[in-house]
Order: sequence, then C-alpha cells, then structure tokens
Amino acid sequence: MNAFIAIVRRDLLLAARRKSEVFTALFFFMIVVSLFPLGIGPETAMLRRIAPGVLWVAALLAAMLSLNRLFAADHQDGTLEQMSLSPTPLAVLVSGKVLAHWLTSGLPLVLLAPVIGLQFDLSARALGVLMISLLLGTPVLSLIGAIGAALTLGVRGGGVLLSLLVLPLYIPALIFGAGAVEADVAGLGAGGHLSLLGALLALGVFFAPWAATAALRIALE
Amino acid sequence: MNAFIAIVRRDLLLAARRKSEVFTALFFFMIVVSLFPLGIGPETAMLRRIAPGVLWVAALLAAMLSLNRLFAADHQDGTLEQMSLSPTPLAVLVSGKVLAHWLTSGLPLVLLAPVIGLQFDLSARALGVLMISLLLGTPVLSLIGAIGAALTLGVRGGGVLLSLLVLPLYIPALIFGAGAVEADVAGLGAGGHLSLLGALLALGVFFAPWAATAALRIALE
Amino acid sequence: MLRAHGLACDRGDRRLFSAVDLCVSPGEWLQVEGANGAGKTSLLRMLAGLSPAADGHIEWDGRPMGEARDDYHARLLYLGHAAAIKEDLSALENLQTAAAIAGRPLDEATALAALRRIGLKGREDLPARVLSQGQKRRVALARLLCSQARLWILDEPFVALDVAAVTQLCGILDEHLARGGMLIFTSHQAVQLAGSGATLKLSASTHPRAGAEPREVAA
Amino acid sequence: MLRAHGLACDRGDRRLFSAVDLCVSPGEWLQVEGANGAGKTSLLRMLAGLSPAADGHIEWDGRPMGEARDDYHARLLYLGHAAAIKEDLSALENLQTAAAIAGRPLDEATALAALRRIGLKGREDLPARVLSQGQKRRVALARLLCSQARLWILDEPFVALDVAAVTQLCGILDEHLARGGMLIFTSHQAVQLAGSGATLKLSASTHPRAGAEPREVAA
Amino acid sequence: MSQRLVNWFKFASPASFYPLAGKMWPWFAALGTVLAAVGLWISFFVAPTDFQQGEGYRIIFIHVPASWMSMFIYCVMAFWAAIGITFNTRLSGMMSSALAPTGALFAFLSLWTGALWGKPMWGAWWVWDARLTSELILFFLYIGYIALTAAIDDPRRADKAGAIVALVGVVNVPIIYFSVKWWNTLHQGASVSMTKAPTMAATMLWGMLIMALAFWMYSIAIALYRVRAIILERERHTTWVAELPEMQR
Amino acid sequence: MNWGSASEFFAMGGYGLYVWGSFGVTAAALLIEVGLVRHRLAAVRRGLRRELAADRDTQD
Ligand code: HEM
Ligand SMILES: Nc1ncnc2c1ncn2[C@@H]1O[C@H](COP(=O)(O)OP(=O)(O)OP(=O)(O)O)[C@@H](O)[C@H]1O
Ligand SMILES: Nc1ncnc2c1ncn2[C@@H]1O[C@H](COP(=O)(O)OP(=O)(O)OP(=O)(O)O)[C@@H](O)[C@H]1O
Ligand SMILES: [Mg+2]
Ligand SMILES: [Mg+2]
Repeated sequence: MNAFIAIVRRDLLLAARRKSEVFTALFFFMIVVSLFPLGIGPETAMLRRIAPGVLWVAALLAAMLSLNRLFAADHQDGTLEQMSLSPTPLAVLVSGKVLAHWLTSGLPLVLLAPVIGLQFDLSARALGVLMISLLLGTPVLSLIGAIGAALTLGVRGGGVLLSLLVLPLYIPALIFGAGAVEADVAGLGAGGHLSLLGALLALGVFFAPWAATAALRIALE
Repeated sequence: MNAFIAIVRRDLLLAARRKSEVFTALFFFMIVVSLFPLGIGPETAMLRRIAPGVLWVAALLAAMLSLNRLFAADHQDGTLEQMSLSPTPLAVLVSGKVLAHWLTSGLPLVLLAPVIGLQFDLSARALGVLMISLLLGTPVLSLIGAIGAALTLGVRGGGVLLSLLVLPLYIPALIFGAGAVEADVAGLGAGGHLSLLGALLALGVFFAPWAATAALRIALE
Repeated sequence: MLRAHGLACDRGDRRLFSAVDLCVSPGEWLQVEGANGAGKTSLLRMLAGLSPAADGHIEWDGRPMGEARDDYHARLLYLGHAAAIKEDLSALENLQTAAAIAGRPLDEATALAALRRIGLKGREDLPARVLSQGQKRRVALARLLCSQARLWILDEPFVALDVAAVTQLCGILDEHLARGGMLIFTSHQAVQLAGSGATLKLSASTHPRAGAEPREVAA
Repeated sequence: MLRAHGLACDRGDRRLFSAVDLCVSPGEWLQVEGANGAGKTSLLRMLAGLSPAADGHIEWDGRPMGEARDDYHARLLYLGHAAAIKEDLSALENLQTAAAIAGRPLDEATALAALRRIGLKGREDLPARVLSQGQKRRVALARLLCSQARLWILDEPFVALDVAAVTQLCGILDEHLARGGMLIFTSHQAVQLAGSGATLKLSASTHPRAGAEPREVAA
Repeated sequence: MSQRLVNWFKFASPASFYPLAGKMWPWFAALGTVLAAVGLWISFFVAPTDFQQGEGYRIIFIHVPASWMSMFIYCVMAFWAAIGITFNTRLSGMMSSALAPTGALFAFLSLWTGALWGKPMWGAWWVWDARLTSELILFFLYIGYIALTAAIDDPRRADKAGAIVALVGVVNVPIIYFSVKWWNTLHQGASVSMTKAPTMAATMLWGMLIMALAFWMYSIAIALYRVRAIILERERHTTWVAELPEMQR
Repeated sequence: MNWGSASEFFAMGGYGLYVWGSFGVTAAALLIEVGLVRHRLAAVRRGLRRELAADRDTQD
C-alpha cells in the first residue's frame, strides 16, 4: 500500500514538475473541440447535433495522447525493472500509475467539459449528463489505455501503434458516453447508457491492471 | 546536397524499419474518421455535410501525432549534435527531415483520403478536390509542425505542449482545405481556397525550415 | 546464498554461454568478467530474475527461484546500465522514490545524508537532467548507502565515476561484505575488494548455433 | 591549431570554471581531467562549438571561431556521451549515415572493414538495439577509423570498453596523432598515449557566485 | 548617433532598467487609476441608455478596450521578440515574458465579457463568428507562449524559444483572422454579424477611448512592475543586485 | 444622471448579472494580477535577502 501511494505521489509530482502539463492537456482538448466548427461550419443547430460526439472523440484523443507517457519513460530509464523487483505486486504499482494518469488527464477534462459544452449551446441538463458520462468514462479510457501502453512498450513505432490498438477498444465507451448525452438531448432518458458505462468501468477496474501487468512482464524480459 | 539526400534516405529507412509505422498512421486516420459516424449517428445527409471537416481534422491530428518523432529521437541520441556540426547548413538537413516526414505521414493520407471519402458518400469531383487540397495542405502541416517540434525539444511535457503550439497555427490550412471541399460540394468553385492553400505552402517552404533551425539551435546549446 | 547451476543464454541464433555454475555465500563477492558482448549483462539480468534462462536453474537459500521469488526480490538490489533516474526529479526525490518503489521508504534526513556522503552535497535539489554523467550515476549509487538488501547485483557500477568515487564505492562494497552481504558485479576496470571472492570469466563464443558449447570456467 | 583563452563556463548559479587557457597543435593531445561534475563535458561542448562560452574566446588556425566556424566543423569529429546510435539501424547503417551526415559518405566496403577492425565482426547487420553496451560504443568509435578530420574531440571514449578494446583504441589514437592529427579527450582511467601532450585539470569550484575565480592551471 | 545607440544599450541593461522601471511604474499606475475612474463615471453616469440594447450595452466599455489590448499586447511582444533576436539584448526577452500574462488576461476578459454580452443580445454564450474565433485562437497563442517559456528552465533559452513563438504567431494572427473571416462568409450568410453600431454616440466613443487608455496605463504599469521581479530572479547572483539599497535591510 | 436609485443602478435594467459579471470579473482579475505580481516580487526579494545574509555569515 505504501508503494502504491508512493507511485501515485511520484507521478503526480512529475506531472506537477512539468508545471504546464495538466493545463496543456486541457487546452489540447479545447483546441481539438474548436477545430470541428472550423472544419464544418458555424451553424448552431448542426453543431448542437454533433456536440456529444465531438466532445467525446476529443476526450478520447486527449486521453490517448497522454498514454505514451504512461510507461515509456519508466521503461527507458529502468524504473520499470525496479518496479518488477519490488516486493509489492506489480499489478498494484500499475494501478497506482493508472490512477495518477486519470487524475492528471481524465479528471481535468470532466471539470472543463461543461464550459466547452456551452460553446455548442447545450442545455444545462445535457451538460450535467455530459459530466457524469465523462466521470464514468474517462477512468475506463485510462484503464484500457494502460493495457495498450504496456503492450506497445519498447515496440518500434509504438506511438501510432498504440492508438491503433487502443482506439477500437475505446469504441464502447464512446458509444455509450456520447449516446447518453444524445439520448438526453433527444429527450429520452440517459440512465441506460450511463449504467452500461458504469458496468464497463467496473469491468475495467477488475481486469485492466491485471492485463497491463501481464503485458509489462512481456516487455520487460 | 549529399547530406540532404542521406538524411531523407536514413529517415525513410528508419520508417521502413519500423515497418508498421506508416500503416499505423494511416489506420489512425481511418479510425478517427470512423469514430464520428459512431459518435454522431449514421444519417447520410448529415455525414456528407460534415465529411470535409472531419477528414481534414483527422488528417491534422494524424500529422500532429507523428511530429513527436520528428526530432526527439535524434536529439536524445546525439544525432542532432552531429547534424549541427556537419558542414552542410542545418537548415538543409532540417528540410530533409521535414520532407521525409511528409513522405511517411502526409503522402499516405493523400492517397488514402479518396477511399475514406467514399464512405462519406462524396462525389468523384469532390474526392478529387479533397486529394488536391490534402496534397497542398499536408506539407504545410509538416512544415509548421517542424517549428513546434523543434521548440518543444527536450522540454518537459513536450508532447502535449507541442499540440498546443501547433494546432492554432494549423487552423488556416484546415479552413482552406476543408473549405475547398465544401465549396465544391456546394457547387461553388474550389479554386480560390486551393490557391490560398498554395500560398500558405509557399510561405511555409520559405520560412519554416529557417524558424525550425533557429529553434533547434536553442535546444542544442 | 545464491547458487546457479548449468545456466545458458541464447540471444538471436547465438548461444552466448552455457553450463555456467556459480555460488555466492554471505560475505562473498563474485566478479563477472568478459569481453564486450560476452553476456555479462545478460547473465546478471537472469540472476536478478529479469529474464528467463535458456537452461539451468537458480536457487536462493536452497529453494528454487520459482518458489523463493518474493523473498528473493525483497532482499535484492539490482542496478543495471540504465539507472532508473528521472531527469525531471531532483537527486533527493529520485533517491526517495526509488527506495519507496523498492518497498523500503526513506525519510528525508537519511536520504540527504546518503547523497552528501556520495559526493552530491549542494546538488541535492538540482533536477537530474543538469547533473553530469558521473553525478547521475552517483544518485543511483546512493541507494546502496541506504540499502538493507542482502544481495547486490551491480552492472558496471564503476562506469563514469572519477578516481575518488571509485575508491569510495569500493569502501561501500567492502562494508556491505563485512556486514555479511553478498555482491555480484561486473567491471572492465581492475578492482580491489576485501573479503573473499571469486571471478567468473565469460568468453564470448563465436559458435553461431545454440548447442554444446565448451563449459565456461566457474568460480 | 586550436587555441582558447580565458574560457569560463556558467551552469545554473554556478561558475564551473574560469580563465581556462589551452592550445593544441598538430600531433598533440590534450587530456582534460577533473572530478565528476568539474565541467569536462561542458568544456568539450564549448570547444566543439555546441554551446557558447560565458567568457573568453576560441581560435582555429589563428582565426576567431566566429569566422572560422565552417572550416572548423569540416575538420572536426566530436563524440559525446550520447553516441548518436540509432537503435533501429544496423551497425553498418549507423556508421554509413553518421558519415554521410558529417559530409563524408563512406562506401560499404570501407565501412565494413572499419567495423571488423573495431571488433564487430559478425555483428555488422544486427540492429544496434540488441548490441551490448560496449558494442554500441564500438559502433560509434568505428567512425574514428574512417575519419579524415584533423581534430578529434572525444568525451570519455574508453567508457564501457573491455581491456582489449581500450588498447586498440589507444593504438587508433596514436595513429591519428602520428598523422599530425589533434586530439582532445577526457577519461577517468589512466591512458598511455604516444606523442606529446598535456593535461588540463579542472577543479570544481564550490563558490556559488559568478565572479573572480582562481585561475585554472592550463596545459 | 553612436552616442545615442550607446545610451539605448545602457538602458537596455537590466541593471539600469531596474531602478528606471521602479521610478516609472507608479506614475503609470496613478494615471491608469484616474483614467479608469473617469472612464467608469462616463460609462455608468454620463453615457445614456441604448434604445435597442438597454443597459446591457454598457459592457462595451470594457469589452472593446480589453479586445484591443489583447491584440495590441501580442504585437508589442512580437516587437520585443524581434529586438531580442536581432540585437541579442537580455531585456527584450524579459519584457516579452512580462507582457504575456497580461495579454492573456485581456484575451480572457474579452472572451468573458463578450460571452456575457452575447447571452442577452444574441441568446447564446458563444457563436462561431470570425472575430470571436480568432480571439479564442489568440488566447491559445498566449497560453502556448506562456506554457512553452514556463517549461524551459534556462531563462535565456526560454526567451529565445518564446521569441520564435511570438514571431511565428504574429505572422499567423492576420492569416488566421482572414481565413476565419472568409470561412465564415464564403459558405453561408453570417448567421450572426456583430452589431456594428453605425454612428456611435460621441459619449460612448469617449468612454471607450478613456477606458482603453486606462487599460494601456495599467498594462504598462504592471509590465514594468513584473519585469522588476523577473530581473531580480534572473540577475540574482550579480553584484549590482547584492548592492541594491533594498537588499541592505 | 441615469439612475433613480441605487437598486435601479444595480439592476441595470435587468442586465445586472451580465453587466456586473463583466465589470466585476474584470476588476477582480486585474486586482488578482496585481496581487500575484506583488507577491512574486516580494518573494524574490525575501529569498535574495536570506541568501545575502547567509553569504555574509559565511564570510565572517
Ligand atoms: C465571446 C464573445 C466575443 C468575443 C471573443 C469578441 C471579440 C471582440 C474583438 C476581438 C473585438 C475587437 C475587434 C476589432 O477591433 O476589430 C471586438 C469588438 C467589438 N465587439 Fe466583441 N466579442 C464578443 C462578443 C460580442 C458581443 C456579444 C457584442 C455585442 C452584441 C460585441 C460587440 C462588439 C463591438 C461593438 C465591438 C467594437 C466595434 C468594432 O471595433 O467594430 N462583441 N469584440
Ligand atoms: N538477436 C541477436 N542476434 C545475435 N546476437 C545477439 C542478439 N541479441 C543480442 N546479441 C548479442 O548478445 C550479446 C549481449 O551481451 P551483453 O549485453 O550481455 O554483453 P555484456 O557482456 O554485458 O557486454 P558489455 O561489456 O559490452 O556490456 C551481445 O554480444 C550481442 O551482440
Ligand atoms: N542548473 C544548474 N545549476 C547548478 N549546477 C548545474 C546546473 N546545470 C549543471 N550544473 C552542474 O554543472 C556541472 C556539469 O558538469 P559536466 O557535465 O561538464 O561534468 P563533467 O566534468 O563532464 O563530469 P563527468 O565526469 O561526471 O562526466 C555539474 O557539476 C552539474 O551539477
Ligand atoms: Mg553489459
Ligand atoms: Mg562528462
């Protein structure tokens, strides 16, 4: 447990050291979202229709971009070796890293999303649903992402390969997440989508650290 | 000139060595594009409307993702030092790297785009315009991206910072590129947009290598 | 006590070495020698449990490694070519987190004392990025000063160190041995250690195919 | 001929050294010595023109470095701690591209001969990733065998090499000097070179403020 | 002539600029306060109610000056960046980084007040109009500059990198502005176009101008004040700092 | 004079939230900026004084 906390603290410390990192992830999200109106055109009705999809896709990409960092640096400088030699089970340490990743990359998105939703003229209720869907969904992104990041570790062309592996796995989260907001905008209940998202999260919390650990062991040997 | 060719060849060789790299960039593009119908819903009319914007945004993101690689590896292993000690001007070598980057990340997109455009039910004419706009626009992305990649070299939190710096500068290319296709779909001529894109390209070819070189020198000292 | 028998290592289609036997008891050191590419690093990683052996088996305190793994790792300190130094963290933070990950947290005073002893006085709060090559290695070596591990496996610990630091490190190793610690290390430089020890010479085999290879001289 | 006068170097709030004078003529070597963190790497990078000097000036063949830069770089070979080895390219490809970037392309036969001489026979086509630490260094050092540069600046060239390779490298350096080449290098190991040479000792100053600093002993 | 140049470079040295800035900023601050008081008085008590927009239009008195300042400060930053690159003076980099946070602040205020104005006037907090979009992008450019310079430890390197960003950005700002404008007008009649007050009442114009002047004075004062902190941070180890009267206690 | 009473002034003809939201946030933002910069300068000076004092001590 100590080592778990130590890992979370160290990763948060590293993120804080790169002072701007959390903020830049946020701005990346904002910029990607703003690219769409620029590419598509400014009509409000149209934008409101595509808003949930665009916001969720941007959240996906923001989460994915920061995945590279998750294990790569630790692999290169030998920290991962040290982690696997630690008496604390590797899966626990991996969970710590995933938690830190979500705290620095997922949580800020959840908090910022309503502001951006306003730019797309979403109603207050829809904004609430958007936040809840992101709150349930972004941890899933970090968890699944960890598996991908571990699998592509030390593999040539890792960065792009990673997105190739991970994006398809993200699709359920995307469909339920964006679906929840759309259902709410369309006046249907968002509850069904949200509980499916919750189920995904539960599944991820149980299995992802284990799978990521197995993948890390492969990369290490 | 010899060194220029050597650099281009080496970078292409490295890309070929990471066999899957070019393909994964392509797949990233495809997956991002396919995320939208999933996030937004399947109506053809709507999809046709948003197609140029979505395709161009995806191209932007694919180009941006591969920017990290542009100088970082060379910086870390000391190749950049060697380049700056070469009798060939650094700007020439940098241009070589940018060219190689475009050949491995931009050109494949140009070739793939029509196939994906078909999925969005674009007409043959519109597909042609799409290809031309990408042909003119993707080198601009590589050129501007090189400045950002050089500036964020060895900087903490480089990856996300890079996108923060580069994406705003990509906006004109996005607007003219997507605009050309939209204008064509709307039955207006695409010529105006395309020539503006050409102007951007000319500007980029002249100034970007110079600015990137200046930025590299800062990172090196 | 660490004992290995009949170890072999394959890399690509080469058999680097085979039939390597070794045994390290408390208070003893073992220096692994060999030309560049002979397989020293490969052997050390195998002994640390980081990569599987192509053949042979390893015992810790008389139990096969498979069973003893957790106990073994709790008592092992391994330092490889890559020193697990985070460029963005200060020397102090690097030392403290390395210790915490290894499951033996350090308080600040102890960590600072170790850094000072290893010659990083006044550099404790600099990010590792700006340290010189040798100073980075020293940050990694500071872990030795706070370690209660019984077995140290060190891959070229003397690299990049200046003469004074080499002498100091020898002293640290001697202390460890005197306390009844065990030590396995590699070095291309000649090293004088107190205590009893042995040398294991790996000679690079040029035979391209895995198979019967002349037995290496074991300690 | 390389001549420097009154060089000083600032890092963070520290003045690492100041008033360093040096001069290297054809056929001469200069060994830069000093403890870890004394500023050897910083000095070498300064001399190579990779980072600016806080004070002082450097001359190449009697002309100030600002003017002579292009000519200087055409005749310089610099190898630092980072060896510019691409993990994904083979030893041969690494050597050939390094030479091409330096503006002196190598044909395959020459490159292969150099790799064999430096002890990488049979490893020419392995990706550098799988090479051992010392073998990677050898790939970088193979450049010396094909170099026509007049001045070599080598930062710890002996690191990670085994005893045989150290002797061989000394021979290569001697040949270079005998041809009238110049050599500046650092090493924590004692090295025997033929030809005339000098030693420059950098002693780490602990004074935290930039300003008048005791003059270092020059060659 | 050369005498003049020497004088210039004398003031361009941090050691002589530090006390100069210390003498100047209170004047600008005082002037700014007075102008702001006058401007606020005009905007609330002199300017009449707008017959179309009611009292909501009073936001104009900060919205427009803030927008102007955000654009202007970026140009000034780019100016200092160019000076820094050509003459290699240390002070110019410090001026750029002293200005950036204030510029970003005004860009944010422009967005904020614009949004607060847009809700009652257009019924939406945000529309993708050319001017709004390019202001948003300008805000991103500021953030990029600040994030980049903050991420580089060595201040001299940070200054140079920042200078490149500022210059590349200033070349791009007009390109971005016009591209967004064409984008917006080429393929649809502007769904919302800024209400171009045709003949702005003279009092309104005066109010806006005075508020703009107040913001100017504020920006100069705060930049001078901040540059003093930056100078001290960077010149920590020089003897002139050690000899400053305020350091003697 | 446009306003009959203070409450009328604060209501801003129904636009109070928007107008005061703008003016208030602007005032607050500028004041916060001033505060931050003052803090920054004070912190540098404090650190410097401490350093100089330490130097003098070691010299004696
Ligand atoms: C978030 C929303 C907004 C942003 C980012 C914004 C941005 C800007 C900018 C950058 C300028 C200066 C442009 C120039 O001088 O060329 C400006 C001026 C102006 N804005 Fe806004 N604005 C916003 C909302 C509004 C709204 C809602 C109104 C009124 C209904 C408005 C009315 C004006 C007027 C009257 C001017 C000055 C007139 C002129 O120079 O043409 N703005 N705004
Ligand atoms: N795929 C492969 N095919 C052939 N040989 C390989 C392959 N992978 C590794 N090798 C060889 O295996 C050896 C690995 O050696 P190792 O790193 O253990 O050497 P070492 O004794 O630590 O050397 P050094 O003193 O240089 O650190 C090298 O000789 C390398 O060339
Ligand atoms: N920002 C900084 N603040 C304080 N000291 C710094 C800073 N950056 C670098 N240094 C110091 O500058 C020195 C750099 O030394 P350099 O790398 O030149 O040493 P070296 O003589 O090559 O040492 P080694 O033998 O270990 O390679 C180190 O002592 C380092 O601690
Ligand atoms: Mg080894
Ligand atoms: Mg060094």
